[in-house]
Amino acid sequence: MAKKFMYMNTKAPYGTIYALESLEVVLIGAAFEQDVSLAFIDDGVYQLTKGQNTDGIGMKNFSPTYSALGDYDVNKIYVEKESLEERGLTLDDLQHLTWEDEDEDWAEKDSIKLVSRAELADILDDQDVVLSF
Amino acid sequence: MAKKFMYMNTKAPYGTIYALESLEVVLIGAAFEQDVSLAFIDDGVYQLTKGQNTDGIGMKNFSPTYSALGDYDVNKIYVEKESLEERGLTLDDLQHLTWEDEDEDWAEKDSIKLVSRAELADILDDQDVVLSF
Amino acid sequence: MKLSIQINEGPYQHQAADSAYQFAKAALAKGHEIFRVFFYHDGVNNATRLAVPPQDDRNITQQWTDLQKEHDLDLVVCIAAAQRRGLMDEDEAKRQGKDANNIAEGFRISGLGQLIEAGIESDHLVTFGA
Amino acid sequence: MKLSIQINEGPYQHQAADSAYQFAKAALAKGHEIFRVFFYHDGVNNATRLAVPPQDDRNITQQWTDLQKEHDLDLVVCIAAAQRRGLMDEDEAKRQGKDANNIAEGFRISGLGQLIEAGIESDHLVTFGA
Amino acid sequence: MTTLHTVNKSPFSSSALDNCLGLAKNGSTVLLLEDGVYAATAGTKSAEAIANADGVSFAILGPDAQARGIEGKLADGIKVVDYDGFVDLVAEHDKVHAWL
Amino acid sequence: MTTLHTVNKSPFSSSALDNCLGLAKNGSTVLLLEDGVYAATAGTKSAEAIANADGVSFAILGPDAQARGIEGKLADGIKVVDYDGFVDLVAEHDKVHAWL
Repeated sequence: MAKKFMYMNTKAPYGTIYALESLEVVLIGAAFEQDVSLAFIDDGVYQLTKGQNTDGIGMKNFSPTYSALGDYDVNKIYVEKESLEERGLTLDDLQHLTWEDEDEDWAEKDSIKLVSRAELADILDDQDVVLSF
Repeated sequence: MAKKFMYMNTKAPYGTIYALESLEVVLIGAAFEQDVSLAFIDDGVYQLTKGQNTDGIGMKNFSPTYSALGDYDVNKIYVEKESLEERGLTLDDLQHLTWEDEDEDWAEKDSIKLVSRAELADILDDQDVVLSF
Repeated sequence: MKLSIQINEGPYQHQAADSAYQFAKAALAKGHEIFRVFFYHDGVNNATRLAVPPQDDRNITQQWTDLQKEHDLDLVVCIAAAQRRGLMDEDEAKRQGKDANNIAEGFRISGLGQLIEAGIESDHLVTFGA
Repeated sequence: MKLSIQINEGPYQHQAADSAYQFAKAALAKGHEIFRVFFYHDGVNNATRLAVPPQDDRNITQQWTDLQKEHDLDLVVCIAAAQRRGLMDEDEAKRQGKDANNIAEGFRISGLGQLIEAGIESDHLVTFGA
Repeated sequence: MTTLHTVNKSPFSSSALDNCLGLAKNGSTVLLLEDGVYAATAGTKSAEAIANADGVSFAILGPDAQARGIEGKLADGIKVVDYDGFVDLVAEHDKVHAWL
Repeated sequence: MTTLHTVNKSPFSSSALDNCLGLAKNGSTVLLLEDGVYAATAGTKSAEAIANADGVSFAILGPDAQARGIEGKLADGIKVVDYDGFVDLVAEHDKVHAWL
């Protein structure tokens, strides 16, 4: 039986490597056919900002990879509302991530779900394995 | 002319190595006959707590080294009052660090000075070099 | 129970590596099974055999090597993280044209799939990091 | 002005190593002198020649080695921090009875006194860390 | 499901404990270890937040509190465990969530 | 003496900016870099704290703000510099204090 895997992202991109190496785990993990979710809270919400351009810092811009997650059947992406608001951001500041639902004639659907802290607590409660980054 | 060197300690001991490796710099630096001060703010104040006992965690207890600082003529140790209070601590919870004043017939004097944030700001302002740990 | 352990930080810099070791030792002493210890991020640096800590301090890599021998532990170093940080075994050194290798006895280098597998196969994945 | 730079974190894990490099490059381009770059704490891990980062990513150690060559930089790796973390040159490997060494071209291993000296001799010590 | 949350950062310099308390459900346990143990010091804001976290149990890793010299300063009512007790807590819960 | 303070941590998860603002004297400059740049995002508590820090100047490292996709969201009145400007700021002050 598939386990519920939650990737919990709490850190900003570039300042530390956790965001990038978390994404590497998610991509590898997608091949294992488990029930995968990603959560972004605290500074983790910064990972999803639009318009990242790393030309000036000499580091690799890995933000385009998030838009490929849908192709890997990773489409449950939870962003905590409180974390976003505290940072002066809205959903419009984040990338628009989508996936195509095979069961509904490949209809394009949003991958990101904005959830309250209380809703996220319930989602977390339901997981079998939490990977923290 | 001697420069004023300030070692600024902001991190707790054991959780990370910064406190221990800061102390290693201070001991080596003492041989250079500069004007040395140490400041402890934020979680850095935890470095000076009394009664540290690392037997249970398998790490080296380096807290006795602080009491040797006086012998190295390191006797300006500033602890920020606000940081200490926020953590529910008082000077009594810290080691009693002393030094012997050659100019006053080796009178034993306190090395730790409890200073307010405003006082510490003035002390910092006066430094030539700040080493951050 | 069947446990796996993930270690995300290097030796000495963070206590995470020490906590993981103490936890692993206690779990084994209580008769629990450790399916795998997975070293990720800077955690791969725990696997170097070139460290020479002060004589009055613990040798973190040696502790793992000894525990591995005693309990036949599966100590896996993530290859992607290891390549970035300069940890390699003999085979990898050959493949990459490097003139030296530095991995300690008892550790093996493998892919991230080993972490996912540990999550699937174990009752609990316990993570130590910063 | 005469600058020295202190780097406290390892490559890739923290941006500190990258920021320090970008800063050093800009300072040199503006004609400033860099008296010394001192690698401390996990910063010593920047000096490994065994890293093999992904081809589309920067090679942080190589960047320092190249900058060292071009500007005859003094790149000093703290010996106490390096011993704990498994960074060593050929001499140190011999002394410690180790069968390999891993330090990259352009770096030298020396004591903490070099950091204090950098603080004394430089107009500014700029620290990059976590 | 029941969760064992682990927090290894000081609440004074990191958001880890806040994140944990914001998302821990009733019936879960929070284990404070490494620099996380400072959160249980009597008379602090974090100790108050812990006391007010209804329905969540707290434990602290004794060896880490002793290393830091604060085992005599802990707020009342927090269970102290050693590494054996840490292992038992893992076994007693359905999963472990490390708040890094 | 004049000090250039550098802050490279997010104000939402670290105490580094608070430490810095608590101890920075009038006439000093704070440079936000790496994850420290988030502090200058308009509409946040940290941006308010920055606006209220009378007598202290602020600068932000542009390349770090661009990398993080927030250069269009910065609060008004903060000077944006590149690495060249960072070097100039170091030269213009008597010392550099890194808040780690």
